[in-house]
Amino acid sequence: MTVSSPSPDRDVVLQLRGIGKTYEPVTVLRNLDLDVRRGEVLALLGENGAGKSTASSIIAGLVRPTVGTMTWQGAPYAPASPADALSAGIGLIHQEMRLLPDLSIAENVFVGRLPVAGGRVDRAQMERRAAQQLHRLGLDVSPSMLVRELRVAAQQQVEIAKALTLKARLLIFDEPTAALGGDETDRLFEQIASLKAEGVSFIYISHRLDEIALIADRVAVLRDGELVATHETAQVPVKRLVEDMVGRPLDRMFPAIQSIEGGATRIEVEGLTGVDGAFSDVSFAVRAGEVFGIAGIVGAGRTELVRAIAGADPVVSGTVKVDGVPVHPGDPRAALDQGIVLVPEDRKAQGVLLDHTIADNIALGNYPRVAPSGWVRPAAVERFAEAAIKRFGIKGRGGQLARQLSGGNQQKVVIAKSISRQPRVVILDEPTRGIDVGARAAIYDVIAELAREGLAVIVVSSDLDEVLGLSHRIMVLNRGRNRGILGHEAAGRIEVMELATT
Amino acid sequence: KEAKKIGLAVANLQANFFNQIKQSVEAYGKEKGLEVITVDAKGDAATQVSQIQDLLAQNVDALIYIPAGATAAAVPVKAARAAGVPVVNIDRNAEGSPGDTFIATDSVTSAKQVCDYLAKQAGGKGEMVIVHGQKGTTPEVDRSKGCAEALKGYPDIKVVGELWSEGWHQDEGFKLTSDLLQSNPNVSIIFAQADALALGAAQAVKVANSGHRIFIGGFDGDTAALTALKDGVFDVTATQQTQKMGRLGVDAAIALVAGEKLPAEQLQDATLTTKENVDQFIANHP
Amino acid sequence: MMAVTSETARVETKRRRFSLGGGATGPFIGLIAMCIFLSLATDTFFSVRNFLNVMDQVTVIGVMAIGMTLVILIGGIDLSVGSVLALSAMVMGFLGNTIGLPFGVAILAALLAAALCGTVSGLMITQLNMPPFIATLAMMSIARGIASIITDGEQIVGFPDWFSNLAIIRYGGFLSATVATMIVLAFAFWVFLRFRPAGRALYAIGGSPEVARLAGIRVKAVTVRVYMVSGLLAGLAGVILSARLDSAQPSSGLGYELDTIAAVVIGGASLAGGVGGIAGTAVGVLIIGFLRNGLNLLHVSPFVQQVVIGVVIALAVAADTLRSRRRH
Amino acid sequence: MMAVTSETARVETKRRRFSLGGGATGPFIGLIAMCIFLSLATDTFFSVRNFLNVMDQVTVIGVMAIGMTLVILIGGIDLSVGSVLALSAMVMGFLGNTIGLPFGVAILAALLAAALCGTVSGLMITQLNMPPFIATLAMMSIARGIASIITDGEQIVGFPDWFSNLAIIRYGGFLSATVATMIVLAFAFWVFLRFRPAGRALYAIGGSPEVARLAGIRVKAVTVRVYMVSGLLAGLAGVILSARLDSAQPSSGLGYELDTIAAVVIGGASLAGGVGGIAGTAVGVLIIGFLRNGLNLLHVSPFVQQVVIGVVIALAVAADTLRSRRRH
Ligand SMILES: Nc1ncnc2c1ncn2[C@@H]1O[C@H](COP(=O)(O)OP(=O)(O)OP(=O)(O)O)[C@@H](O)[C@H]1O
Ligand SMILES: Nc1ncnc2c1ncn2[C@@H]1O[C@H](COP(=O)(O)OP(=O)(O)OP(=O)(O)O)[C@@H](O)[C@H]1O
Ligand SMILES: O[C@@H]1[C@H](O)[C@H](O)CO[C@H]1O
Ligand SMILES: [Mg+2]
Ligand SMILES: [Mg+2]
Repeated sequence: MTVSSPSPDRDVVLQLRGIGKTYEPVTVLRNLDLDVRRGEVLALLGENGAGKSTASSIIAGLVRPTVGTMTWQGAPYAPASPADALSAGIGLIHQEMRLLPDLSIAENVFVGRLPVAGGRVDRAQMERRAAQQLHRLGLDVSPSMLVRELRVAAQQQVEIAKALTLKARLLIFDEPTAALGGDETDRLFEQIASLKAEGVSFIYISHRLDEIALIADRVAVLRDGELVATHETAQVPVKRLVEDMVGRPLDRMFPAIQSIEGGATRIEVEGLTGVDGAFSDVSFAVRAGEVFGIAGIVGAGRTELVRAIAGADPVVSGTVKVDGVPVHPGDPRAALDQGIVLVPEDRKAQGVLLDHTIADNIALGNYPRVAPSGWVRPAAVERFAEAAIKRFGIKGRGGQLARQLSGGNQQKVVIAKSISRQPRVVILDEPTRGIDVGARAAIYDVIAELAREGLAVIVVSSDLDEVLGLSHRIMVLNRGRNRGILGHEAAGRIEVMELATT
Repeated sequence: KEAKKIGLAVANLQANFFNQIKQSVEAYGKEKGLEVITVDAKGDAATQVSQIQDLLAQNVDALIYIPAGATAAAVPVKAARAAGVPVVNIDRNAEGSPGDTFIATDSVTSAKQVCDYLAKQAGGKGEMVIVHGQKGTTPEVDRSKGCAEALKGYPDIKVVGELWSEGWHQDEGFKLTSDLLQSNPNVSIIFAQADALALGAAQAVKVANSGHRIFIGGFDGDTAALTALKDGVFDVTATQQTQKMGRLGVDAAIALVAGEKLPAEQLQDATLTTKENVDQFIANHP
Repeated sequence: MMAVTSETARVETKRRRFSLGGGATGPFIGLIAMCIFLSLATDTFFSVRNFLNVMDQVTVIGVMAIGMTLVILIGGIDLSVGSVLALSAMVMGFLGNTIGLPFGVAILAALLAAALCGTVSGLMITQLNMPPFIATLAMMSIARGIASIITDGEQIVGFPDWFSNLAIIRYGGFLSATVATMIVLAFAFWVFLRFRPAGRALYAIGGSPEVARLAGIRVKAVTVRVYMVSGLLAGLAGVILSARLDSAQPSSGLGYELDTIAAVVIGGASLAGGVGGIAGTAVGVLIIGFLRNGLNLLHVSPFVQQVVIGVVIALAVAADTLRSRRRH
Repeated sequence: MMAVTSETARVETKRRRFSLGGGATGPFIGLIAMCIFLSLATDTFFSVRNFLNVMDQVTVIGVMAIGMTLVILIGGIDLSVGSVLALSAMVMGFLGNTIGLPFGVAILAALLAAALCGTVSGLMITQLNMPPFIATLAMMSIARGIASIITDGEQIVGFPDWFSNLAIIRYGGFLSATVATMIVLAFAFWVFLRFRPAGRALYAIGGSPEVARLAGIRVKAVTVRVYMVSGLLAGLAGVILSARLDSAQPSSGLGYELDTIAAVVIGGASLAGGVGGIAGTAVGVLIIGFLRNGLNLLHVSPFVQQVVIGVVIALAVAADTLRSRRRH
């Protein structure tokens, strides 16, 4: 471990010295020294709330540091706005930033720097270039489509295309792959590699530690706002990275899969067919105590399926029964009343109230338990929230606004809120998106525990290892159809991918 | 030429005074076999210009015009002239570009009478406040002038507060008077320049419950106000001859279309109205 | 793994036990500063009598602002309140005076008509997917038109004594029935918004209708109910105004929508929804009420008053920013 | 694994090459339907003369609506336009008539004053972090007050002939100078919003100020400029109104803010920002203009007109929903 001291290294393009950030009264980043070299990918790791996004935002001019200095290509660098950073050649894909839903894909890619010809926006060029870049990332959609019509994964790809077309000298990717499937990730890495060869530098943030060895050249690890380790190579055992991040060794990732003798059928889905053919004729049943995985590639219709089961979207035909009782379709309230809860994929749009407190967020929908008398006492809300905060290790206080949490911690709030309902069926769509390894293990424990308590748990994940590691059985969805259900023993990466892609 | 269709452009039907004129014009027009097309500018001069354009587009034979807002806009008159349509102005006239004839009440004289009556009743002394109409409109200017003339004869009456309404509305009269009474608790005379304002003032006095007699005067002879006057809600008003003005307007329009010449101004009297003579106006509004 | 929790204590922020009045602190400071200034600058301002007067004066806007708070909390807006007020007043006056129904029945019918207007707005918004601005703008025009049609534009003067006394007699030398009504309503809705799950649901809807829906809140039904309540309270304001003026006219309440919205927003609510509360709205209503009253007491000319009102509103709201800027 | 990409093509949707008027289709259909109906129902509606009349009538609101479109696009609102209109008219009248400056100079000064008002609103919003609703509400009060103070509430009547002729003489029997100005401005801003990067930036800001900022757009500077333009255009509307009325008064433009906002929103813009455009606004302005004109031509009584206007506005906007509902 070398804490970097000012080095004469000519290759260093960006230098951070003593950078600190305080949101009164909390210090979220302190005395950070960091070097980024020309043409390298520097992985920036750390638990949720460690300060990774804060550091990135400072470099990209989005947030100003409380103390410290930076140099960029040898000159002092203190961006007052993202515009300054961009003109210096530094671009950022923000972990939480969304696109402009009412504008076209192409305009989103080129927002702020639309190509101009003869004084007019050169729409043809813009769409051509956007389409090219998106094609390279594996997304072939019309660039004139509105972004609001895209799913999360595709939006993330647009976001990436936006960064890749920047012609920046330093790109900061804050969890670019959190919403992506394996294929999309591979393509992104190809793009990064080729830009790297042109001398572009990257700061790469991810909670998918197995990616690090594939893409990074060096690793820096933050813990509680402080740099605790740097590795001159990315070929570091994942175990070691975890230890750096969490501060202690983590023995295992997945809990042992319990056998489920005699669990009665909890939820039964029969012939479910969605609107616009997103999925059709899907049937399966999940028993009490069972963890049921749904695998598939991006766009397979998994999200639409589980949303329909939870009543969030209408269905064309088919039934959902909980403990033998049919659920009225297309009504989230009806589904909830029968004990089905959904942890949605898109936490910002569907999961969390950003301008409300953590406590209010957790209490939302849990009032029958928080306030059994019908009277909401603030103290009871706080107590209820505090218990959930403890259980899920959320870094934050009940009275804090959700907006002020790091992305991963927001995700934990959403899970906490849903689980606190004491449901009978829990559906988790990409439950560990943006969640650090330590917390991820804890969430897996929670999932296993829920199953042990006799719930039916349905897990949708683009992280194949996650589905494989957790589930008793795995259903593979391909173009909206059930391509088969594999038992835990029979399911491996190869088997699943084969069903998913052919 | 014979008049068949006339346009009536009203300043704002939210004021009872104008509504009375409108009803009179419509009723009398019907009697005369005329089609009357009414438009309401809701107090906005620009809206009124548009509405008069619309009336002219329908080839009205004559226009009865009550200018909206504070500006006695000359433009509608010019537009009507250009279209060869004669114009009868009621209540307000455009400086520089008057209508072919102007029918109105002599506000200066009548306001003088009202204030004189108030002053006498109050024993020629005391504090007074004035609730004005919309600042800068002809009636506001004339009534202020008339009242001031009356007060010259009463040196012991002091005007301690004045506030302006924006739309001659009753709720404004109430609010403005409440505020005036708060800063001037000893007031014993209130002149409100229209009956709606006076009714509001009377209610404000009732609510303030100051314990001494306060004399209140209004202007117009609004339908509801006359009944209130009879009940002693307030003390004096000047009843304008709205019904007559409406009929005169129609007659003038017919005459102008027929090619007759009319006097430039036809000023009408308003009658000083108190509890004593109010009954006749309630039974039969002039 | 749970070692994290001890760490979270560091993040502790004492403020905001429960986000509610959100953003009303600045305006509250503004209100206090204004009152202190007016007390020193005039000898009439600081008195029980004047305070009671102002309470009387703000009752109508105050009652409407309660409904508007709910509407704005769910991210809506209600432009129709001024017109609905007029409609209610005219329905009451027409049925009670012109037709001669028992006055209590007339009042009930008026409130019903008002609640119906609100319900229709709510249905336009939820069933026809119209923006609240347009739906209630349409209702604003419709209700005003109907209010005028009822008596062909005539006002109605002179209600039963017991009725107009509601706004006049100060029981125990203190509160008139109308002011008491406003206070009771404000308190009831304060409790509702703060302590009832259904009240908290409004915050959630305003924060994000989609999140609220997925949390099991019937967003459409609640939305319709909120507009119904806003209409109902506007109708009640019409009844109160009629009692206070002892008359009803189709033009009453013109422009009140802006005053009402202003009071709510000055009180710290966000037009984007999800932020605000009755306490803040009360502050907003009082700022407007005291300001107008104070300027009259200071004998400020009406034109200058407008300038001053604009500046003070800006300052009262900016106070919050200036304060919070220091925090960052 | 690469098989996916062919699949995604399924998602392709042809419609909307470039979302602009967004949501204006319903209102456009409403406008056409209304015009057809009025042409059949009256013999005066469908004529060049009447069309030109309506163009005259909508000029003032039309010019203001252009500025309001920009403001609403970036997610703001400008309540001050009616007052700024009055201020501009009074400044012009005062300098030109009372002081006797050359009239061209008076006009320039008026526009400058108006642009200044807008700029101040913009600065309150960006520098003091005030909600646009409050900042422009304050400006609304301030500008109106100053407009009244200039002549102590008096009106100013009678401008040079060449000036009032701008609104009257129809060159080539067709367009008055004021109407031509509106059309040129509408076209220029249509081009700006559709084809210029700076125009597209407004959509980005309205969609999400944070995303726009991250993309290097100077959100605060642009915001101030947008409010400046809105002020400037409101000032121009004041000049046009003065020419049309051949007079200026401090009370003019009362309530125009609601008309203007309504026109923009009827035209499909979203008060949340990021959606809308000049084409839609033009539709909104014409709906309001033709509707009022048509009702007058139909001899609908003034009170009933209000009801009809409300219903038609609701229908025009709901048309969009009813149409799109079928799609789903
Ligand atoms: N505006 C703010 N006010 C208060 N605290 C904040 C604010 N923004 C961030 N924080 C806090 O700063 C800390 C660091 O947040 P940051 O987003 O940098 O974490 P991160 O390392 O990116 O985490 P994640 O992996 O979950 O994205 C968190 O504890 C967060 O709650
Ligand atoms: N990458 C993409 N390209 C094109 N369309 C997509 C893509 N991702 C999602 N979609 C759209 O979403 C529909 C189903 O996506 P859905 O999100 O339900 O699938 P998923 O398997 O959950 O994928 P994800 O991993 O993105 O959640 C597709 O039919 C398509 O309309
Ligand atoms: O003369 C009239 C009346 O007094 C009316 O109440 C308002 O407008 C004035 O012009
Ligand atoms: Mg982060
Ligand atoms: Mg999904």
